[in-house]
Amino acid sequence: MNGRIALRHVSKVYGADPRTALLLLAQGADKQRVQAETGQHVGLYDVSLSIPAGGIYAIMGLSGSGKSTLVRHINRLVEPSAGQVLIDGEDVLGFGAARLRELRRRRISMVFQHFGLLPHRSVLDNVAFGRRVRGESRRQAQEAARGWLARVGLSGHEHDYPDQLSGGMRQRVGLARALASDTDILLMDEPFSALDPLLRDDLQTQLLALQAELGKTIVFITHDVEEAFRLGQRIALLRDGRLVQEGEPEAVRQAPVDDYVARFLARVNGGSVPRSTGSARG
Amino acid sequence: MNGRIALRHVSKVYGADPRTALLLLAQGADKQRVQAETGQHVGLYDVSLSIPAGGIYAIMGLSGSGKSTLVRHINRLVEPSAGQVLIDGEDVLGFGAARLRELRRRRISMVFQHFGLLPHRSVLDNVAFGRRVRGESRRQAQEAARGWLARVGLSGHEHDYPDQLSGGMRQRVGLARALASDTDILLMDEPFSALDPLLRDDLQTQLLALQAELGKTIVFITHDVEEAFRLGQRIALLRDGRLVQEGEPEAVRQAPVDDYVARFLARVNGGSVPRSTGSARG
Amino acid sequence: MAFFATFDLREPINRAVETLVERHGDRLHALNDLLLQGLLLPLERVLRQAPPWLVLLAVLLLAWRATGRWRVAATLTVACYLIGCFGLWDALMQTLALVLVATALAVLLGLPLGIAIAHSRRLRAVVLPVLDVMQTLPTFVYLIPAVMLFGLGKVPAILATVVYAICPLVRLTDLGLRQVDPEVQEAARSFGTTRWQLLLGVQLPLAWPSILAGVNQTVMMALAMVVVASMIGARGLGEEVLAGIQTLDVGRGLQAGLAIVLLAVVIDRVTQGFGRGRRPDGEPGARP
Amino acid sequence: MAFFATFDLREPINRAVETLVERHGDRLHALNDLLLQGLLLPLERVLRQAPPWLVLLAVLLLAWRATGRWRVAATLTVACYLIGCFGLWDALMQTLALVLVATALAVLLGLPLGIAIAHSRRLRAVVLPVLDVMQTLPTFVYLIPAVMLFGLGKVPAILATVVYAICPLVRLTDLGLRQVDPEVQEAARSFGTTRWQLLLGVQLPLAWPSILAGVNQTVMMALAMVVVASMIGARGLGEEVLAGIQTLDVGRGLQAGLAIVLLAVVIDRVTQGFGRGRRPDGEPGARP
Amino acid sequence: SAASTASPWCQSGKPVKVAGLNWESGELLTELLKTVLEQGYGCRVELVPSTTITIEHALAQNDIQVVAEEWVGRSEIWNKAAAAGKVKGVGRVIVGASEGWYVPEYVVKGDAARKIRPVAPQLASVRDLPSYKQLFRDSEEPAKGRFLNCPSGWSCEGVNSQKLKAYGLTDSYVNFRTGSGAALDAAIASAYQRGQPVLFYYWAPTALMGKYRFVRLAEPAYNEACFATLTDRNHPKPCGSAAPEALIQTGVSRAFHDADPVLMGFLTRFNVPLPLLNAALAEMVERKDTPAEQARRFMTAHPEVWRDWVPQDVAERLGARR
Ligand SMILES: Nc1ncnc2c1ncn2[C@@H]1O[C@H](COP(=O)(O)OP(=O)(O)OP(=O)(O)O)[C@@H](O)[C@H]1O
Ligand SMILES: Nc1ncnc2c1ncn2[C@@H]1O[C@H](COP(=O)(O)OP(=O)(O)OP(=O)(O)O)[C@@H](O)[C@H]1O
Ligand SMILES: [Mg+2]
Ligand SMILES: [Mg+2]
Repeated sequence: MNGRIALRHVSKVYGADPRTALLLLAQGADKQRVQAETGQHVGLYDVSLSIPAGGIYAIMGLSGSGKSTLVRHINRLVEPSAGQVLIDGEDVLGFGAARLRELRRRRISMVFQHFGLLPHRSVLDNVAFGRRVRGESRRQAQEAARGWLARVGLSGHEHDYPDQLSGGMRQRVGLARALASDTDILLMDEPFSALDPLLRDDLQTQLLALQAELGKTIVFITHDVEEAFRLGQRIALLRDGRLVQEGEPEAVRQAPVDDYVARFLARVNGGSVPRSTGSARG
Repeated sequence: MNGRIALRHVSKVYGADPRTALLLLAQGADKQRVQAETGQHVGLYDVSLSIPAGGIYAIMGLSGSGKSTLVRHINRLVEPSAGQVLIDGEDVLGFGAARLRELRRRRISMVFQHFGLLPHRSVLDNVAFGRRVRGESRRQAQEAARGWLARVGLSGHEHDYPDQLSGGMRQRVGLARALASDTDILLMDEPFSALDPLLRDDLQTQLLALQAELGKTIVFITHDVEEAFRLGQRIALLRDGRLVQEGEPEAVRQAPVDDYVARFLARVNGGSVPRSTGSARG
Repeated sequence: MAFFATFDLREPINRAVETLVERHGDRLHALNDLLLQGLLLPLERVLRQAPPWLVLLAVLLLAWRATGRWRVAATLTVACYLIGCFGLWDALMQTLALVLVATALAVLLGLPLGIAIAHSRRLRAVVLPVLDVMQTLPTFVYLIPAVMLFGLGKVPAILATVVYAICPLVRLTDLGLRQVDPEVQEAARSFGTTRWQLLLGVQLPLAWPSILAGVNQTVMMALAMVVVASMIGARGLGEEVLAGIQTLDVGRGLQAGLAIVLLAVVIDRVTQGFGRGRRPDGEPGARP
Repeated sequence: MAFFATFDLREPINRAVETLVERHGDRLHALNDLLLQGLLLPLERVLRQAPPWLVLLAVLLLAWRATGRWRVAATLTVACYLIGCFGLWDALMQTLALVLVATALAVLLGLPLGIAIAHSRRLRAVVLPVLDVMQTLPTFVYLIPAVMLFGLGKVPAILATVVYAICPLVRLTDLGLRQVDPEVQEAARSFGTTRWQLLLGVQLPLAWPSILAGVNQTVMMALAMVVVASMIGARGLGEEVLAGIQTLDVGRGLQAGLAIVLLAVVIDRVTQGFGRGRRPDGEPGARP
Repeated sequence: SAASTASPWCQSGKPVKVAGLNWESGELLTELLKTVLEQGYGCRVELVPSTTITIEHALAQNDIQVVAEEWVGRSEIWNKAAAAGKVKGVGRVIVGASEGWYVPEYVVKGDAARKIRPVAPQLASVRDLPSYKQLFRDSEEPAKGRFLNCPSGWSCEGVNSQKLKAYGLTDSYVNFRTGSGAALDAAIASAYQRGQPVLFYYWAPTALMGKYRFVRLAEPAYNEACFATLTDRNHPKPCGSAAPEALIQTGVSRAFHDADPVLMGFLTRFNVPLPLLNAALAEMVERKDTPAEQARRFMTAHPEVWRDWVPQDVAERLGARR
């Protein structure tokens, strides 16, 4: 099965000497042991998955399980320590600087978990950034930006600077910036986490409409299980850098591969979330 | 009614000349008009509320409605443009530097929406920070810090630096830092927004236990209506810098003062969230 | 001391300089003349022949454009007028021409060099020690060979000034660029910026406060070199200072020294003013 | 030029200096003696009388403690040994004593001043122009009056060096502190830090890269002043340079100049090494 | 005739580059020279400011053509260049210059007006110096006295160092090299203004000599053989001798010298009698005039001096401008 985006045995170790870490992992060591023994952090280990074209693909998992690391591989903001990343069948890792740039300019845009706004530019210029980068005229880019700012509810804040905005407002600027680029792949790293329910609901609806209308491929990280089920045509679950389960929401819900997945999805299963005993583990 | 913490007619305008903005507001202008006419941002306008001792007080509201601004008034990180802030009946604004410091050291600690971690210190030192500031020995402070790190699931990451952590892990460091201070007032600005459901659930449970055990007063900002209802003994709703409704969750649910509140709480009312027409408003 | 092996570079160096002068002296003298006739003298002529009120008016307008505040612009203009009152107008114009050219060269060379070493570890490992040498090798030491090679006058003076004044700019450009928040850079790169777009649109604006501090230091050092320049035949305010010192006329030296300070302040405020952008709400913002 | 009102400061300045010398010259000369006997000469004596191998060993250990790398430490020690091979060991020790005292003074005064102006707009408005003057007023101009007031030799040389070398440190400390992320500072303040705790625990560590750049520039400038210091009779490497220049012995001047450069590099690497903290994972981190 | 008084160099349109000296007598003589060249010979004159060493070097390279006041034989650079035939000294622009070891007059005779008692009434010769070492105490080595020498690199520095040996003063005096002429001047002026004793090397004509009253210490009379031991820096057993009278000429570059016999004729006769020069310098310092102003006054006041320098027709031209 080869989708729009495919990861093949991707591993990522943060640190100076990934090879020893990979060796340890191959011997069955887990993330905690690798960190204890080598001082390096495992971001992902041996993840293979395929994201079909034209749909919303939801990624969930514990905090620190490697979700952000995973999506960063898709536009190659992170170089994998091992494995391949394919987009439309082409290995992104083989791209030269120019092709990679084209990929990022026209085909993939991203919403960052920590927003990544440009502090020295006004809200309007932040949102217009993607279009300006690919060479559009200032007027044209700003026009598009204004439209998207209105859709995320920030009309009137065009000339503010990021440090003058509330957390949710900053998040929406990041969102508008990615949407304004109008690419057909969207990587969204917890894009609604700082938003109130009304706005979140509104934006979920818009996103669904956008996807349906333009057939965009959206990779969507979220901690909100309901959101994942509402938006996702497929769902992937990560744990400690490994892919635990992946499939259609209904299938996952009905046949969780293990207790972890079951507990994770408890909320949408109608049951109350079982109390974990002792302390949480990240 | 005088609670542990009380705000009296507090207004906050961000900008060089708050007085003209306050005049406009007094004449009935809204936040948008003030911004359009004076270029200044209204954070809060004429908010009065009283937070009872020993309970969790949940604050909700649209993105940009002034929640973060409100809690910052309590430990006076923000000076109000008008109004009073009382803690245990004393006006915080009248405190000299020394008393304010004592207040922040021993009685109030805060979890920041954007974490506010010290990038040059290890996770352990970040968490021990509050205790070190008030003069505890390094060993003692670090011991307490280790305990809290374990409780938020970050054992093993003591010697990492913030830039090596995932978003949710950073949030937990901020959380542990505030909890490690062991003050009886806790200001928590969306403390669980970046966490997965399992961890969030675990931490909610811990927070409830902590509150019940030690009778802490907790001001809790959240966008998750269910969370607010699960944790909050009282709930306040803000909109565009004004306090819209305030009271016990049950009372608010049964008698929302307006359509805005009703829609906001739709989720816990069992009904599905009504679709808003057109675009969202911040 | 028997503890040290003896080891003498003096003779080889002397011989090397001598051969250099013999072989290339004429050509370099010609180069000197070229630069002089082509660049420096025309500028100097314009400045010296323009009526003082015109120059003052130019200062006023420029300072106003740069700082946006009439009060500051007027003060700077008065400072220049004051130098005229000291009877040093002509010397001022000569020094101004020299310093303008030297500063411009230092910025034109220093900024790209700083950018280059911020992006390449290897280049930095080579350039930083060279900067150490340029900044601490006593000016005199290379000034004399420079005079032998280029002849007396303004061109070697400018060279020496540039060599000395370029260092802080290179260092602070490098520092500023390396301190730019990696998360912001990553976000920008995710939109497919070219290196160039990233540099102009993100890195330079965010490093701008450091770079401006570097430009400030460059201007300061260029003016600190004015006296040294006059030791190898560049006329102007430095000459006055030297003459004041030699004749123990402290007042004459100090007055000319003050004129140099005033000139430094004027150039500094104008460059800093042009460098600093302004946010519409009055808070200072950076601009590339 | 009739356009300019004439306006002469020379006479008043000269008279002022003369009265100053007559009234306070003796007392200031006595102060000079005191500093000399109390501080500088003992240090110089220790350095000059210690056997060279001991000094080299100290350099080796210090450089190793600072940089944590034997290779670098060995290179720096060899650099010092090389100066000895040039036959300049004694001059080196004299210059070292001078530069150490001057740099230490510059850092001890400059850092607090930089911190102070970062925290007070009003103070900054006063101090920055003074720094402009200190940096651009030609050294000679105040050196000669300093000689008249304090006498010839090392003390006025140190004063002049401090005046010149302190400026970049003050400026860069100020810049670094003002660039510290306000959100981080706010978070720290929310725990009730005193100004002092905030400064030492948050602001200084985060401004540290800028401050280190300032210290680097201070060291560079202190060494650039060595030759100037020797112009008022401070002995050491600078004197060698001067003598080389005066006799057109380019080799002699350049060799002594190289010794100054090597000394600059050694002092710079050691101070930067001590300033730079290290994160356990090998990434550089700041430390206060 | 007109032909014999027209300067070939200036006729060819080339400017005469003259060293801009920066001590008083140098400044004044340069201005006088410039006046004659410009107004008498119609030359284009450019002043090039610089320090002594660069001047001498530039002269050797013909980067500049004239140095008004050159103390011949005092610098390594000049000696080398002269030996190589690149530079020439012409005329005797100053005659009767003196140099030696000095103390302020009040040290020996006191100064009633300034209420200074004579602290060393017996001090007359360099031989007396050892017993006065406490008077000239060195602050860095308080057990010794301090002798202010020339800056290292000046030829007088070597001579004075040898003299310290020759006069047996190495144990009682520190050989303090002042680093620069300006520092030497400042140290002397400061001591003088404070009425403090100070021992130093100095020379005339200089403004300081005109301004202050110094006493020259007696030395053994000039002796060629002994002086040779003084100029040899490494001679182990130098014997004392006063300096011979300094040779002060106008320095010209070889190219200029060969190209322009007419101007050489002028420079050969270019001279200002010492008393007149001292008076003019004192006046200049006193009135705080620029050298140019002082030169103008001199030209007006002393036509008898400059008429001797130049042929009749040039003198006429110069006179017409007065
Ligand atoms: N430093 C500032 N300068 C100017 N305006 C500000 C500043 N901080 C906040 N504001 C403005 O004040 C208003 C309230 O901001 P606040 O951060 O309190 O919102 P919030 O309720 O916390 O929103 P969110 O849920 O998005 O975090 C916003 O309109 C914002 O633009
Ligand atoms: N720059 C880095 N250096 C070192 N370790 C890193 C770095 N970035 C991430 N990691 C590590 O990689 C692991 C996965 O991080 P990642 O950010 O992908 O998690 P996540 O699933 O996005 O978590 P969250 O939901 O909290 O955002 C974590 O253990 C983290 O410590
Ligand atoms: Mg993440
Ligand atoms: Mg907020």
